[in-house]
Amino acid sequence: MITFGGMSLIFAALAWFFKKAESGSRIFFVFALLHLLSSIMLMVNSLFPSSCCAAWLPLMPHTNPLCSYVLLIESVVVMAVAWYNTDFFMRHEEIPYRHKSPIYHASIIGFIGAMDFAILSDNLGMVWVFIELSTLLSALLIAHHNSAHSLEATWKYVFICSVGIAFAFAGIVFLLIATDGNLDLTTMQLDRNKLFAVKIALPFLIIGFGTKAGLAPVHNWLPDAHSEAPTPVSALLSASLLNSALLPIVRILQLTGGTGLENFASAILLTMGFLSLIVAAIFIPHAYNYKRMLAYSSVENMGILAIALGLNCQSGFLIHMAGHSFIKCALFLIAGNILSMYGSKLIKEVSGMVRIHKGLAYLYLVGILAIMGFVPFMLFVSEFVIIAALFNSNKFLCVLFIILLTFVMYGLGRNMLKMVRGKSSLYKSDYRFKTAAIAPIVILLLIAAASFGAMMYRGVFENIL
Amino acid sequence: MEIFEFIVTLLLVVTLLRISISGRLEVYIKMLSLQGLLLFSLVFFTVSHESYVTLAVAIIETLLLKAIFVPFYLNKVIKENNIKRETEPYVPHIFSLLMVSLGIGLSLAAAFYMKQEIPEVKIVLLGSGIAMILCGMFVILSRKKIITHVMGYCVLENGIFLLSLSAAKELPVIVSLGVALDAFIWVLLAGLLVRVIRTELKSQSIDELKGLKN
Amino acid sequence: MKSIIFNIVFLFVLPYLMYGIAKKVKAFFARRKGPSIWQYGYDLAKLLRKEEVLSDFSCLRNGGVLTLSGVLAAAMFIPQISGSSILNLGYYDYILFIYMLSFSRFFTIITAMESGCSFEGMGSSRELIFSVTGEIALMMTVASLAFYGKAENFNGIFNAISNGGTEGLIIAIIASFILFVLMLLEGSRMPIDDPETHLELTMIHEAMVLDQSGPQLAFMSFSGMVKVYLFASFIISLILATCKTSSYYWLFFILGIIIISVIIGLIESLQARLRMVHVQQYILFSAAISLILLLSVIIFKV
Amino acid sequence: MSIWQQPIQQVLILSLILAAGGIISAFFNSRVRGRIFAVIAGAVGAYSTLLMVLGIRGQEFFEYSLGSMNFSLDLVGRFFIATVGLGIFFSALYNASLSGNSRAFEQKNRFYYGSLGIFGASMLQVLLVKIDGTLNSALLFMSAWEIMSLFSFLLIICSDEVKGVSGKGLTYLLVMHISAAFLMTGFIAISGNPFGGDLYGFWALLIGFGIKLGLFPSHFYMADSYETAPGASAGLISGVMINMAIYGILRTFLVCVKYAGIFGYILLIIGIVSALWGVLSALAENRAKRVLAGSSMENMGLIIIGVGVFTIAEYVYNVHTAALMALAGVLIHSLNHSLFKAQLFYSVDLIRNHTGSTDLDKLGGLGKTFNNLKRSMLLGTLGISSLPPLNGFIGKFLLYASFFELLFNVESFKVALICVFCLVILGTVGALSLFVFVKLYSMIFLGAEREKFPQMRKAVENRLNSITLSAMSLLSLTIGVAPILFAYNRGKLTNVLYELTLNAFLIIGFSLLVWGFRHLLVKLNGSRKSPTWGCGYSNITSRMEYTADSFSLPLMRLLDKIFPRKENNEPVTELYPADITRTYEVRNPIKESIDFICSKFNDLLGKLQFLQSGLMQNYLWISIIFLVLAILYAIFSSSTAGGVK
Repeated sequence: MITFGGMSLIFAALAWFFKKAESGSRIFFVFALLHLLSSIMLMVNSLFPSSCCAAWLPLMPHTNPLCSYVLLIESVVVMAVAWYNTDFFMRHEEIPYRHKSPIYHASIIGFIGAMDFAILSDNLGMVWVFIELSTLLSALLIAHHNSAHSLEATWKYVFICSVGIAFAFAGIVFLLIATDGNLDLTTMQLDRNKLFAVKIALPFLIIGFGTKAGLAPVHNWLPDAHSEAPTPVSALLSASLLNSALLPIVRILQLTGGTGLENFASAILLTMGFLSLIVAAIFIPHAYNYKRMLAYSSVENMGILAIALGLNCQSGFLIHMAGHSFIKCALFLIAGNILSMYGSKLIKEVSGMVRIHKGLAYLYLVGILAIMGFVPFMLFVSEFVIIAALFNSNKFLCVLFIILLTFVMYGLGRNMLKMVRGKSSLYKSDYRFKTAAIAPIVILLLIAAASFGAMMYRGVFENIL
Repeated sequence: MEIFEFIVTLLLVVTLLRISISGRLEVYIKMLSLQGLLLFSLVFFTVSHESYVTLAVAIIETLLLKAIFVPFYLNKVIKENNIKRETEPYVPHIFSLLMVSLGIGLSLAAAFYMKQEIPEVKIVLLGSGIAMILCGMFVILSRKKIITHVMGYCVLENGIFLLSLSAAKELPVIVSLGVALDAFIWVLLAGLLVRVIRTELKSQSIDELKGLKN
Repeated sequence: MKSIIFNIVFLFVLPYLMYGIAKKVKAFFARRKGPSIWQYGYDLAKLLRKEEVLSDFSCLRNGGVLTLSGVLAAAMFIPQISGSSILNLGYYDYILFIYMLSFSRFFTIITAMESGCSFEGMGSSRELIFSVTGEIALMMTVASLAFYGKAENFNGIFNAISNGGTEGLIIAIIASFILFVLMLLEGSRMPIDDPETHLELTMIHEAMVLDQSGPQLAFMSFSGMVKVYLFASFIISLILATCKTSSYYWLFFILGIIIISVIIGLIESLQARLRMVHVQQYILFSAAISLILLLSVIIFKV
Repeated sequence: MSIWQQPIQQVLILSLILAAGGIISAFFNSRVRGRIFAVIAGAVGAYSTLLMVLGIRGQEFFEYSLGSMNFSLDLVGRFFIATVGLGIFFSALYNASLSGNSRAFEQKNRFYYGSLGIFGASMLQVLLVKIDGTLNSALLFMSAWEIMSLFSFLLIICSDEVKGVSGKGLTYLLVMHISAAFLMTGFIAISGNPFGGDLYGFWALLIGFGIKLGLFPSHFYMADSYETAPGASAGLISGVMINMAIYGILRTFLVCVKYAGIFGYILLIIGIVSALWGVLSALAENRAKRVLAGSSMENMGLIIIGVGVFTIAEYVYNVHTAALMALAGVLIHSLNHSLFKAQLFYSVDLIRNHTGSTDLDKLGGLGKTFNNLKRSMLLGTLGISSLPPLNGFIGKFLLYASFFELLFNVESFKVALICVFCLVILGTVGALSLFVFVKLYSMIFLGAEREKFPQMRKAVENRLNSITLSAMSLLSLTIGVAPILFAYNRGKLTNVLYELTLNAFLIIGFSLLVWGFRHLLVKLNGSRKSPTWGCGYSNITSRMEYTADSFSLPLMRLLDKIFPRKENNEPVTELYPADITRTYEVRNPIKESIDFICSKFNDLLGKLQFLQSGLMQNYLWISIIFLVLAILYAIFSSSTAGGVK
């Protein structure tokens, strides 16, 4: 944990120091590379404790596989975003903001460092502190363009998330009472007779961290923040920040395993999951802005993750989290390319992409089909597993789940076809994208497809971790 | 020590009532600094400090941060952006007073209800902590100017700090230091945002911040 | 081998003989002498010698050929004059019989539509609609007869009826009534369609051959005659199966053919044509009777 | 055993070759690409038919497992592999023959070949997966199934129709998703105890496969999606992909026997209703592709009747001869159906390319310009209306035979009534399909030209597509004439098939005989052409010809309630209007009601937009209310000491 923290602090300072945009993005790229390497080593270390890298990482304590899994997903996403970022500031619409590049790069590296701490640290208090810190740092990023809309989005993002997290702290306090003072997640023990305090703490914790994870009744900041932020930031936000906010809930649920409280916790999670599916079903078909549509699809997928948690279906949860992060990050990067090509975020003004830039149009088609949960990608496997779990527990919920998924699919499909087909609203432009803009998307989709193949080969229904 | 705690929490509740009545920003800031002082006194006298480090952290957090720095910074922000003094609430003051007192009554009742369930919690502190949280939320929800939202959030922070005191279990030093650091950065960021919103959107109230709807 | 030659010879003689007898009966009722019973044969021979005139629009010139070949193939399965069919196949030859008839119907309509004139279109659309309702009746009858005798081919059916006693008699009578109606439908005889009418708007079968000439016309009219002959032989074999005549079978068969053509002639001279809507009801009436036949078979059998 | 004894590996390699071929051929220009992929697909098609023919000899059952994925192959699988192989080959060959130089055509062609290869590969995968009731096999089957329906969606999307493609494509995708959802829940339900399986599992699987087949209640999407799909892919989807659902039903019913008995009767009922509805809707339609879509529904209804008879004969009364006949009928009919349905779609598409419309009221008299097409389509029409010499008759005859077998061997009142009733339905559906396809054929090729098409070029047919279409019709003729190759030593089935071969030779012999006789007479007396006589009309114009609508009007008037017709004709304004166009189209009441429900639901959701109101205070209010509710729930539920559910 110290290596990650130290690394992010040094690189943040470096980025702050260099004024030019190219150097800032290059530093960020190097940081991402190191981050990926160390998280791979951490993952190997946590799965096979006595392996070779243990010697390499003296400062790396042995963490449980779940946290290193989430960290690995986050570092892959960071790598893709960093590679995309190298070309981001060279684009024509980013020229007026080049002077803000040092703040931008410093806060993005700090933001990633805060997320690493939030994922890795064992003490629930520290997890809370770093999630609060990541909120504040990402607020700076969202306000990067400081247009009217992005400022409003930042204000709402900061405010709703801080209020939510304050409630989470109240939950931690109640939890403190139950575990008489010990907040270390790995060694925490809930004694039997103080269950009532835990029962009061759970709603606070789940709804507190749920606001940060974008679950339904408290999700309203997510569409504004993710659609107004610059492309790399919105990709990072929706691919890794939501997962890191969901992680504490998972670890707390692992604690309440035996105490007969899990029905209560799963009841809340299931309601929040289905509420977010309903919200997505309401807003996606009527979305007027494709980045907002993608943000609502993040709300939907977080809802599916909450349902998987509520059903305690572990393999479905893990596959879906990874699948959603990779594909959603790829989709937001594609949306960034569309924005820089068409210059407008409205679905009405973007049409006939097939005629303008065939490669991007096919990528967008494949990306939307992937997020819908079609086959060659991971989400199909996880949805199958979750439907299997749902079917065994409660048939009515399973039917509701499928109907809501169909509505979301209808909305995504309709908007995507409107943008891809038809006469092009743009004059004949020979818009050329650099490799840095296209390569990360292709690699992310390939990872999703490859892991689908691995799932198929390995068979999903034996337990994984 | 029981009586001292009781008096301090009583004073805290009075500051809450004062905030809910007044419409002027200076009163809000004064009340915030008063709350910081009271919290400092509570921490300083009641909690038994084994090592000097926890005592130093407590002092920094309550006295320096909540009592001195935050009111000073808020004053500076109000003067720079020459924000009008009026807080233009959605509902008349009498109604907000009624609501806050109802909140206080409810939270104390809830605290007593929880007495049988969790014996070793300081009930009075718990009740007033919940009351401060409710009042902070009410201030955010019922005022139009965004600077009052910042102050409402600070009241909420104080309420949560009081709640952690009521648990009578000492938070680890790093965690309380982290909480203080977060509150500090939060206020700085809020001030920065208020100034930027003022320059970009030329407004101070929430009405201009309604653009993003479906 | 002798019975096969016997069958084929009479196959090419009896059909136009039936039409001739019917014409003779009509003449008798109109108190005039009427043409000789072999007149239709002479017409066919005349047509075969004439030059063939095709319309400009025609592109498939062999419609008539395939119609006749379909009907001749259907003739292979029905037991005719010699008591047994020419090609007695073992399994479900009644289904083959039905589908050969629809094969020839397919090509009559193709040749009709080729000429591109509105009367042919009208005739073929009517022909198709009536054949759909006719198909219901035919299939129901064949299925119930087969179910009665648990027979996989025509001979099986007739053997079952012959040793079925009174049950067999009742079934044979009901079935022959339905088949008589279907015969009139296939050959487009009087109650369904007037062969001698000159009003194109009312024609069904004649409208389809309006534009044919020479050998094609001969083939198509001869195939109409053969269809009537086949259904007649089906009825007669049913009736003869009930009264166990073994010797002189062919004599009784020819007698039956004459009686049926006399009945056709009687109907044509005594009854006017049904209106177009009533024709459909008439055929559905026969389908209803076939339903009664089925129920009776089930009562006897199960 | 070496690779050659292992048919499953061979088929896996075949599917890899197909997928790779599709992707590689996408990189060449359109002229070369078509031929390359056609050659690859040809090899795959030939090999798969070889597999089927060899397979008929032996009844072996092959197993193979790769990691956790286990595959299996038996006779039923081989038939469908042959269908896929042939279908892909002919579709590729036909598409290679299309020529176009516009940029859009180039792009579409590249997209088409890419997805065609993977489409074929996914269908082969679907056939290989071993369905043994475990969740893993269900997941593998569903993933192959989803790839297939996804690529069929892509094949539909790359159509050159002007408007409405995205809407219809999207409806198709959503319907496929719903069917996949049913299949998923069905598999999960029967995966509980594979050979028992509760009733819900059966119903879900039946509905899932039924939606894919386009059986009665879920047929509304078929006409639209087949009309927008480009000719080559419409033929492929309606010919080959639908059979996968047949394979699915057969495979799942072979695995779970407990409820198979009851489901036999349900299948019969659904089969009858969809066969009748399909043929009547084909009769009502007046656009060629919609007619073919209706006839797909009809043929699938017939095959489902066959499957129903098979389940009843096998699991309820175990009359093995009837079951064998029914299974043979189902397999042969699905193979034949894919052949002549694809051929008809390609011919209609060829006409559409040259005349620009598939509306039967506009086409007519094309027999002269499309010489080869006229002959091959005649054979195709004979096949689809299942008349003797062609292969359609074989499948239908076996269905008849299985009903008769069942009728003779079972002594129960109920079965006798059902069998005779089904026989009558088969007969009427046969007569009606004759009606439909005579109308289709005569409206396109025969009579006079109803409308002049300016852009119709004289040199209409190039050599390749006439070869493709005549090859398909000759293949179906050979299957029709020699069904004996299907019967190895199958007892009664062999005799029946031997009899069918004899019957086919009979009809061909008679035709040649009479044709020779006519040829002799024409040589003697000569033959000449003159304008149509038409009972004394001075000059027959094409406007006097019988149109498609009037051809089927008498029967359609009876069914006005089921197939209402919407007359959209312009209001007459002047006293003597120059020319009034009266067009009508057949309304599909089920589709309209579903669209109505969906739009109502959409507006309802639209009204809920106010939730994202933009004002931050509202959001905070919602979160506080939810928090308070959760805590109250926590307090009140605590009295039950944790047991909440």
